[in-house]
Amino acid sequence: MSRAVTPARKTINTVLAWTVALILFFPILWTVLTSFKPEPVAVASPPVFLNFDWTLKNYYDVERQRDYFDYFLNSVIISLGSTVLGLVLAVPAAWSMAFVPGRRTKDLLMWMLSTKMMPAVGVLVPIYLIFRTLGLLDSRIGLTVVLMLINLPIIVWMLYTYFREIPGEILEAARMDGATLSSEIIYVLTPMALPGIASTFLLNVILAWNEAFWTINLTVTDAAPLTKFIAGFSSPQGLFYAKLSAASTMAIAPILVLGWFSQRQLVRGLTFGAVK
Amino acid sequence: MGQITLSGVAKRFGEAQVIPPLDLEIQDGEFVVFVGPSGCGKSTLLRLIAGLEDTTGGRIIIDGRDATGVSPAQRGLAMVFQSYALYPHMSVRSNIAFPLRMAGLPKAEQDRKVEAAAKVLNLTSYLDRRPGQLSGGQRQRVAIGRAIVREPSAFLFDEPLSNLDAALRVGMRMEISELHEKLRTTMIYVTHDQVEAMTMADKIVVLNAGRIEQVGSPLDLYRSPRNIFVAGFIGSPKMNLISGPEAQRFGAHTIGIRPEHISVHPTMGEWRGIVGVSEHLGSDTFFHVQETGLGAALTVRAGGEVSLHHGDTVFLTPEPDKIHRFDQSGLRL
Amino acid sequence: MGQITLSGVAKRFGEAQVIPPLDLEIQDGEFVVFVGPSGCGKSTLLRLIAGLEDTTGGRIIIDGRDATGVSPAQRGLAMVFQSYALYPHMSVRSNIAFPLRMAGLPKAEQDRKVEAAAKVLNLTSYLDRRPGQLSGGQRQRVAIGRAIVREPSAFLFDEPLSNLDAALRVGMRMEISELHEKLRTTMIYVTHDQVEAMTMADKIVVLNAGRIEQVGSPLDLYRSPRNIFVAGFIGSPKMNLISGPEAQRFGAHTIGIRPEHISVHPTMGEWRGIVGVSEHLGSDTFFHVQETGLGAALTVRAGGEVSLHHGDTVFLTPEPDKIHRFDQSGLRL
Amino acid sequence: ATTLTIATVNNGDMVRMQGLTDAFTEQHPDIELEWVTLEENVLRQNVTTDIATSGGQYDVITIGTYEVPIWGKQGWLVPLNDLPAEYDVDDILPPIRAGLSVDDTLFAVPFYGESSFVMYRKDLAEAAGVTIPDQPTWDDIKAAAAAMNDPDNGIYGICLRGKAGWGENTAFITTMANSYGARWFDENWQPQFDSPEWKATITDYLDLMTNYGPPGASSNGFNENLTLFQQGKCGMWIDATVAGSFVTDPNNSTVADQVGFALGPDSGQGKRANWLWAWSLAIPSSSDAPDAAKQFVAWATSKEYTELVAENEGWANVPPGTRTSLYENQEYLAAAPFAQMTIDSINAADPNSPTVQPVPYTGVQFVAIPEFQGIGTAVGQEFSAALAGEKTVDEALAAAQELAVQEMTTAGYIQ
Amino acid sequence: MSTQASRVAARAMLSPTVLLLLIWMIVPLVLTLWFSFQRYNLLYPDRSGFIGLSNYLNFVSAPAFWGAIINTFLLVGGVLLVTVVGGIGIALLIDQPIWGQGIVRILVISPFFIMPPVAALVWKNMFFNPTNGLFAEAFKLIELRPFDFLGQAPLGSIIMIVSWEWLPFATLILLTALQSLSSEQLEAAEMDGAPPVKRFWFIMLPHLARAITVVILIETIFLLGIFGEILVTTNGGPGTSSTTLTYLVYKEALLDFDAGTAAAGGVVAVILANIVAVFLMRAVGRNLDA
Ligand SMILES: Nc1ncnc2c1ncn2[C@@H]1O[C@H](COP(=O)(O)OP(=O)(O)OP(=O)(O)O)[C@@H](O)[C@H]1O
Ligand SMILES: Nc1ncnc2c1ncn2[C@@H]1O[C@H](COP(=O)(O)OP(=O)(O)OP(=O)(O)O)[C@@H](O)[C@H]1O
Ligand SMILES: [Mg+2]
Ligand SMILES: [Mg+2]
Repeated sequence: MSRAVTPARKTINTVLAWTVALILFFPILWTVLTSFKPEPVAVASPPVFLNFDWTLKNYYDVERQRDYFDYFLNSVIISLGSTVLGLVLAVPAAWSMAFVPGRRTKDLLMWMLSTKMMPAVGVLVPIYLIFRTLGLLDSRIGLTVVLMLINLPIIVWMLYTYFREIPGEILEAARMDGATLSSEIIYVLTPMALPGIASTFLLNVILAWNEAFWTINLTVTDAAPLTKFIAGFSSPQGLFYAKLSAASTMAIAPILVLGWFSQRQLVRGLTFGAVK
Repeated sequence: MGQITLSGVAKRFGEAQVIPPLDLEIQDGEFVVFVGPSGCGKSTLLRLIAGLEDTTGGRIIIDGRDATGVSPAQRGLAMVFQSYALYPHMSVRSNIAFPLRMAGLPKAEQDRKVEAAAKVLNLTSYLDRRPGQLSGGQRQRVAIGRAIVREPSAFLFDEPLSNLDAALRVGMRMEISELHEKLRTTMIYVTHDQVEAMTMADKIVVLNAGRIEQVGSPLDLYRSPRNIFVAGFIGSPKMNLISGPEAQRFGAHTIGIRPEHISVHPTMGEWRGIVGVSEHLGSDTFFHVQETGLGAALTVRAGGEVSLHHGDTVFLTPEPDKIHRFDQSGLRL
Repeated sequence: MGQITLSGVAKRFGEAQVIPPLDLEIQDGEFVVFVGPSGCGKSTLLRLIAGLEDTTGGRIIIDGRDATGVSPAQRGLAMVFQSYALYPHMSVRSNIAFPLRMAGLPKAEQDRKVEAAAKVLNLTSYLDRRPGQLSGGQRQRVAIGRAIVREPSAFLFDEPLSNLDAALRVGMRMEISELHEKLRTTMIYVTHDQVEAMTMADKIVVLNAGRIEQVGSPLDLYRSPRNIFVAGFIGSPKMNLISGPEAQRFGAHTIGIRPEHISVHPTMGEWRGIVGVSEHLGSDTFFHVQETGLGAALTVRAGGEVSLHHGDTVFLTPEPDKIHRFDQSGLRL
Repeated sequence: ATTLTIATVNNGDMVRMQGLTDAFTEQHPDIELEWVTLEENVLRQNVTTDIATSGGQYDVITIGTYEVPIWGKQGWLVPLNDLPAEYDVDDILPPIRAGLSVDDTLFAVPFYGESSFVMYRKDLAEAAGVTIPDQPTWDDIKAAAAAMNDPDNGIYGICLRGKAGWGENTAFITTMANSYGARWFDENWQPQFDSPEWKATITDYLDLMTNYGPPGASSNGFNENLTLFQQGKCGMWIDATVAGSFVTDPNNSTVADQVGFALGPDSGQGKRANWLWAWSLAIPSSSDAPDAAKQFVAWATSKEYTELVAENEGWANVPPGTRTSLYENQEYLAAAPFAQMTIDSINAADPNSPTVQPVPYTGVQFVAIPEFQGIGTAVGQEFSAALAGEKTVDEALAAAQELAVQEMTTAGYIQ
Repeated sequence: MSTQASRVAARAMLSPTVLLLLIWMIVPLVLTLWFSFQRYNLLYPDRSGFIGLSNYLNFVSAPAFWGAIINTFLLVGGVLLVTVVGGIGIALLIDQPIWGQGIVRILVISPFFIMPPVAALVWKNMFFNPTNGLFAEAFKLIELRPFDFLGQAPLGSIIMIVSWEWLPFATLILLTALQSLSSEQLEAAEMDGAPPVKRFWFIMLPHLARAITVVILIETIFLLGIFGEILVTTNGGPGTSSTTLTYLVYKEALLDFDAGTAAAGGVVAVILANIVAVFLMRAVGRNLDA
C-alpha cells in the first residue's frame, strides 16, 4: 500500500522498532562494553555505561593466556570447510530432488531432516570410539566431516527450495544447447541459484561456527575452534566478567561482522520454502 | 536438412496415455504448427521430438536416422521456450554463444557467429546487456538467436509468443515468418493461438487429446475442416454450429456456418432473430443474435457501419456454398 | 447511484508527476474504459478513485459527496484486481462473503447474498473450493462475486482479463458486459487491450502520459480520433499514417487511412505497391504492401478469398471519405 | 621434538604456570608444550572420555583427588614412584600424598592443595560486636551471620555454595554433614539421607542461607561467592583455602586488608567441616610420551617452580598446600596471612575417616567411587532445589535418598 | 525433464548424500542400540556384558525422567511460542516504513550470530545474576528485591535465553514471508472494509501459516537437542526443575559416564523425537505441498 505514511505514524513506528531492536541487541552491546572495563568496574553497582577508563587489558590478558589466532583459524577452516564440502555434496543432490522429483522425494527430505533429531550426547561415546579408531580425534578433517554431516540436511533442504524456484525450462534449454550434466550444473544452475547458495553458505557457516558440542568434545588443541576457546573462560577464579566479555567478544566478533555485512543475502535467501 | 518422421510415437505418464500412437511426416523446410486446446499434448509432442522426454513407444526419425534414444543435444535440433529460458546471469552475447561454447568452438568463431546472428535479429546494440534488462520481444529474439547459431536441422518453438502483449506478438510473428523465409529451415511451432497458426503455418497439425484431428494448410482447414472439432477450432469468432431440423434440411446431422458468411438484413432473410450483445470493433461489428429458433445463438459479422441495437429484430442469410455439413459422428460429409 | 467527478485530480510520486491535474465526469450507470499505453497512469488513476492512493491535488466527488479524504472502505466502491487478489486460504464462499462478514452482516444474510451472487456468476458448484483449485476464468468470477455482494455504487476493474488466455478472455468480456447490462451499475474498467475497450465501453477515456487525449464513445474514437495518438491507438491493425507530398495533396500534414478502408485491385488504383508478408486468417487477409512510394508500408485488409502472393504488384485505393487528416501538431483537421 | 598436550583447569595458578613455562622449555629444548585450558566441568568430561576410551589425546592431565585413586586403580595412570631424588617426594604433605596414592603407589603429583576454612570480615564483625574464634562452632557462625547481616546495605551475613554439583554445593554440604556426624553411606553402602544428622545439617544450612544469605544463592558456586566477597558483600564465607590469596589481593579485592580466617566450624563431635582437595598432574597410560611428561610434572610441582613463582609474582602467589617445606618458609608465612590456617585445615582433614561414624569409602567431601559424580550432582540438585524454596528439607532428603538408593542398586553396591 | 538418462543421473548424484547420511545415521544408531543393551560404564571397563533392558528401565525409572519429558515440552513449546509471536510482531514492525530500517534489521538479527555458550554465559552472569546482574540492578532501581531468575524460574529463564537466540531466525523467515504477501490482497481486504486488525487476522496470519510451520519445524529440530544452555546456566536444577530429556542423557553420558544408560536414553529420546517429528512432518508436509 503505497499511500503516504504520515510522519507521526512513521515516528511512532521508528521509536517502537528501535526500542525493540536495541533491547534485542543490548546483551551484545553490553558484552562489548564490559570487555573494555577494568574488572571491578564490570561488576560495579549501579552499572557503569560509558564513563569508565576504557582499557584493552582484558584483551591483552585473554590473548596472553591463549593463542586466539589458532582457535580463530580452526573455526574458519572448520566452518568454511564443512560448508563447502556440504555444498559440493548437496548441490547435485538438491538438483536431483528438485528437477527429477520422484514420489518419495518429500519423504526423503523429511528423512534427512530427521537425522538431525538424534541427540548428539547420546551418540558421543560411539562417535568418539569411531574417531579414535580412525585416528580422527582432534583433527580438522574429522570435525569438518562431522559438522558437514550435521548441517547437510539443512543445506540440502535450502538448496532444494531455491532450485525448485528455477524454471526447469532453463536447464532443458542448456541440455538442448549441448551442455552435459556437469556443465548444466556448473554453468547454468549454480550461477542462477547464486543468491540462494550464498545464503545457504552463510547460514551454514554460522551454524558450524557456533556448534558447541562436537567441537568441544572431539578436539583437544590442533583442531580446537573458538567454542573451545570460550570453554576455558567461562568461570575462572575471581572477578572475570570483563575477561569473559573480552573472550566472548573475540569469539563472536568475526561471525557477527560477517553476518552484518552479508545480512542482505542471508535475509533474502532465508526462507526454507516458506515463501512460494 | 530437417526431415522428421514420427511413426507410432506414443507417450504415457504413469497411467495417463497422453499421446496415443501417432504418425506424422514433416518435410524439410516446412513450417509446421501444432495447435489444439490446452492440455492436448502439444508441448509433450514437441518435447518428445526434442528428446526432453522419452517416448513410451514408436520411433522418431530425423533426417533418416533413428533418433529415438539419442540425447537432446545430439539430435541437432534447437528449441525456443515459452518462457524464453534465457540464462539470466549471462550477457546476451554469452547466452547466444552458449551452445557454441558447449560445442567447444574456438572463441573467435563463437564471436563471429554471435555477431552474425545478432545482426539478423537486430540485437547488435544489446549484446552486452543482461536478459533482465531487455523487453519481452528482445528476450524472445535472444532466445531465437541462441537457436540460430547452432544451425540446427530444425527449430522447435513452444508457444514462444504467449508471454508478449498483443502488439509485440504481431511484430514477432512477422519476424519469425520472415526468418523462416530467409533460412528455409524446418520449424515446428506450438501455439494455441489460432491467428498465429493461420498466418504462419505451411501446415497445421490440429491435436485433440493427443490425437491428430487433421493435418493441412491453413486455408484447407478453414475451408474444409475434416470434422466438427477442427471446424470449431479454426476461425474466429467460432463457426456457428446448428443441429436439428434445420441441419436435416441440408441433409446433415449438424451444419456449420462461419460468422463472416452470414449476411444481415433488417427486414428479410432466411432466419429471424433478435440482437443480443453486439461488439463494435470499428472495422467490424459482431452481433450475437438470439432466439433464432435454431437451438443456439448465432454470431454474425457485419461491417463497422452497421448499426443495430440490443433487442432489434434482424434477418440472417447464410451463403449457401459456405455451409459445412457434418454427420452424426462429427465427420465432414 | 454511482456518479463520479474528478476535478483537478493530480498525482505525483516523489518528483514524478504521473497524473497532471485532470477533470473527468462519469455518469451513473456508465461503463467507462480507461485505455492507454503501458505506464500512462491508468492504474494510478483508478487507485486514486478507489482511495488506495492519496491525491496530491484536486477533489474526487462520488455521488455528490467529497470523497477525497475518505477511506477506501467508506467510498462504497468495489475493485477487481488484475491478479484477482483472492484470499488463497479461504473457500470461494468465504472469499465472496468476506466483505459482508467485515460489514457484520448476520450469517444467514451472508449466505443468501453469496448464493445469489454465485448463481449470477455460475459459481454455485465451486463454492467450497479454494481459489487455487479454480481456473483463471473462475477465479476472476470469484473476484467479481466478491465485488458484487457489496452492492457498490461503482465497480473498478484493473485489467481484470489480462491474465487469461485469449479464448477465456473473449468469454469473460461478454460476461462482464452482460453483468453491466443486468446491474446497470457504474463500471470503470482499465485495460490496454483495445478490443476490450471497443467492445465493452459506453465511453472510452484515452490516456497518454497521465493526460486525457480524448473521451468519447468507441465509435466516436474510431471514426473521428481527435489526434494522431488516438488514431493510432484505436483500431486493429493500426491505421496507416502517411505524411509528405501525398498528405499535402489532401491539404494536411499527415493523413491516416485504416486497413479496412483501402481496396485492392490487381491492375488499377491510386497507389501502386508490392505485396510483402500476407496473413491469411481465413475470414480476412492482411497484406503488407511495400514500396508504395508513400514513405511507409501500408497494411490492407482484404477478404479471405483474395489470393495474392509475395512479390505481386497491386494497386490500392483508399475510400476518400474515410481519410483522416491531421495538422502539424497531430490534431485532427 | 616431543610435544606434550597438557590439559589444565582454568584457574589462576594454572594460568600462571602457563606463563612461566619458558623456564621449563629452556631446560628441555626438545619438549614442546601445548595447552588445553578448560573450565572444570568441560575439562573433566573431555579428559574422562579420552582416558576411558584410551583416546591418547593428552600427555598430562589435571585431575583432582577424587579421580586419582579411581583411575589409578584402573591402571589408566602412569605410576610416579620413580621421580628423581631431588624432587623430594617426602616433602609432600602426608594427607595429600595419601589422597594421590593407591596402595602406596603415587599416581599423581599435587600442583596445589586446599582445604576449606572460614573467611570473615574483621571490620564488619567488629562493628556488629561479634568475635569469631579461630576454632569456631556452627553456633558461633550462626550468631556472627545474624549479627553481620545487613541486606538493606547489600551485605549478607554469610555466603555459602548453593550451586548444584558434586564439586560445588555437595562438597561443602558434605563437609558440614561430616561435622554434624552424618555420613553418605553406612558400611553396607546404604545411603543415609534419612538420618537425623542429615536432617539437622540441611535444616541449619537452609536456615543460614535463607536468613542471612545473598539472593540467588542456589546458583552461587565458588566463583560467584568469591566475587561477592571481593566486592564486600559477604560477612563470612566458608570455602576453599586457595581463596585466601584472592580475597587478600588488593588488586582484585575491595576488602583485602579486612579479612580474617578461622578453621572450618564443628559441632562438638570431633570433626570439623573442612575438605581436602588437590589439583594434581597425572600422566595417562595412553600418552605416547610418558618420559617427557614425567619431566614436566616433576618440574611443575617442584620446589624450584615454587621459587620461580615467588621470584616472578611474589610469595603470596605460589601454589599452596602441597609441600611441608613451604610452610616452613618464613618469607611465605609472612606474605600469606592465611598460610597457617591453610596448613592446619589440611592437616585436620582425614580422607580415610571423614566423619564421626565409620564409612566404607575414602574421601572427605566426596566418595571415591565412579558413581559419585552422578549421585553427588543429583543430590546437590535436590539441596539446591531446597535452597531455591522448591522443596522442603524432608522432600529434598527423601528425593536424595530415593535416587541414591536407585543408583547404588543399579551400580551393584546394594545387593 | 524425466528422461531415462536424467533419472539415472539424478540417482547417481543423490546417492552420495543419501549414503553418507545413512551411514551417519545408521552407524551411531546401531552402536547406540548395541550399547543400550550392554552394561557399559566408561569408568568400569572391566564390568561389561549384555544386561537386557536394564539400561532402559534405569533411565525411564529415574526420578527425573517424567519431569524431564514435561520440561522438554515446556522448553520447546515455550521458545516456539515466544519466537513465533515475537517474530510476527517484530516482522510486522520492521516491515513498516521507518527511519534506519537497515540498522534496525542488523540489530535485530544479531543475536542469531552469537554462539550458544557465549549467549548462556552472558545472560547468566551479566543479566540474571541476582547480585551483580543488570536485572538485579534494574530491580533495585525500582526498589524491589532482586529476583533470582535461575533459582526461582529456571526453565523460564532458559526459555528466555533460547528465545533470544532464535527470535531473529523466526523474525527473518516471517519477514520474508510477510514481504511476499501481495499488496493487492491487502488492498482488496481494505476495499472490502476490513480494518487493520482484521486484515492482520484474516489475511496476513493465514498467509504466514506456511512460514510459521517452517519456523516451528526447524526450531524444534534444534531445540530438542538443546542442553548446553542448561548446563551453563542451571545444571538442570535447582532440583530437576530445568532438566530436559537431552540434559538427562547428557548427565548419564558425561557426568556418570554411563555409556550404556546414556545410549538407552538416546534411543528413548530418538523415539520421542520421532513421534514429535511424525506429527510435525505431517503438518509441514501438508503445508509445504499446499
Ligand atoms: N510430467 C508430466 N507428468 C504427468 N502428466 C503430464 C506431465 N506433463 C504433461 N502431462 C499431462 O499431459 C497432458 C498434455 O500436456 P501438454 O503440456 O503437452 O499440453 P499442451 O497441449 O502443451 O497444453 P498447453 O496449451 O496448456 O501448454 C496434460 O494433460 C498434462 O497434464
Ligand atoms: N508507487 C509508485 N512509486 C513511484 N512511481 C510509481 C508508483 N506507482 C506507479 N508509478 C509510476 O507511475 C506511472 C503510471 O503507472 P501506472 O501503474 O498507473 O500505469 P498503467 O497505465 O497502469 O500501466 P500498465 O498498463 O503497465 O498497468 C508509471 O510510470 C509508474 O512507473
Ligand atoms: Mg504446452
Ligand atoms: Mg496498470
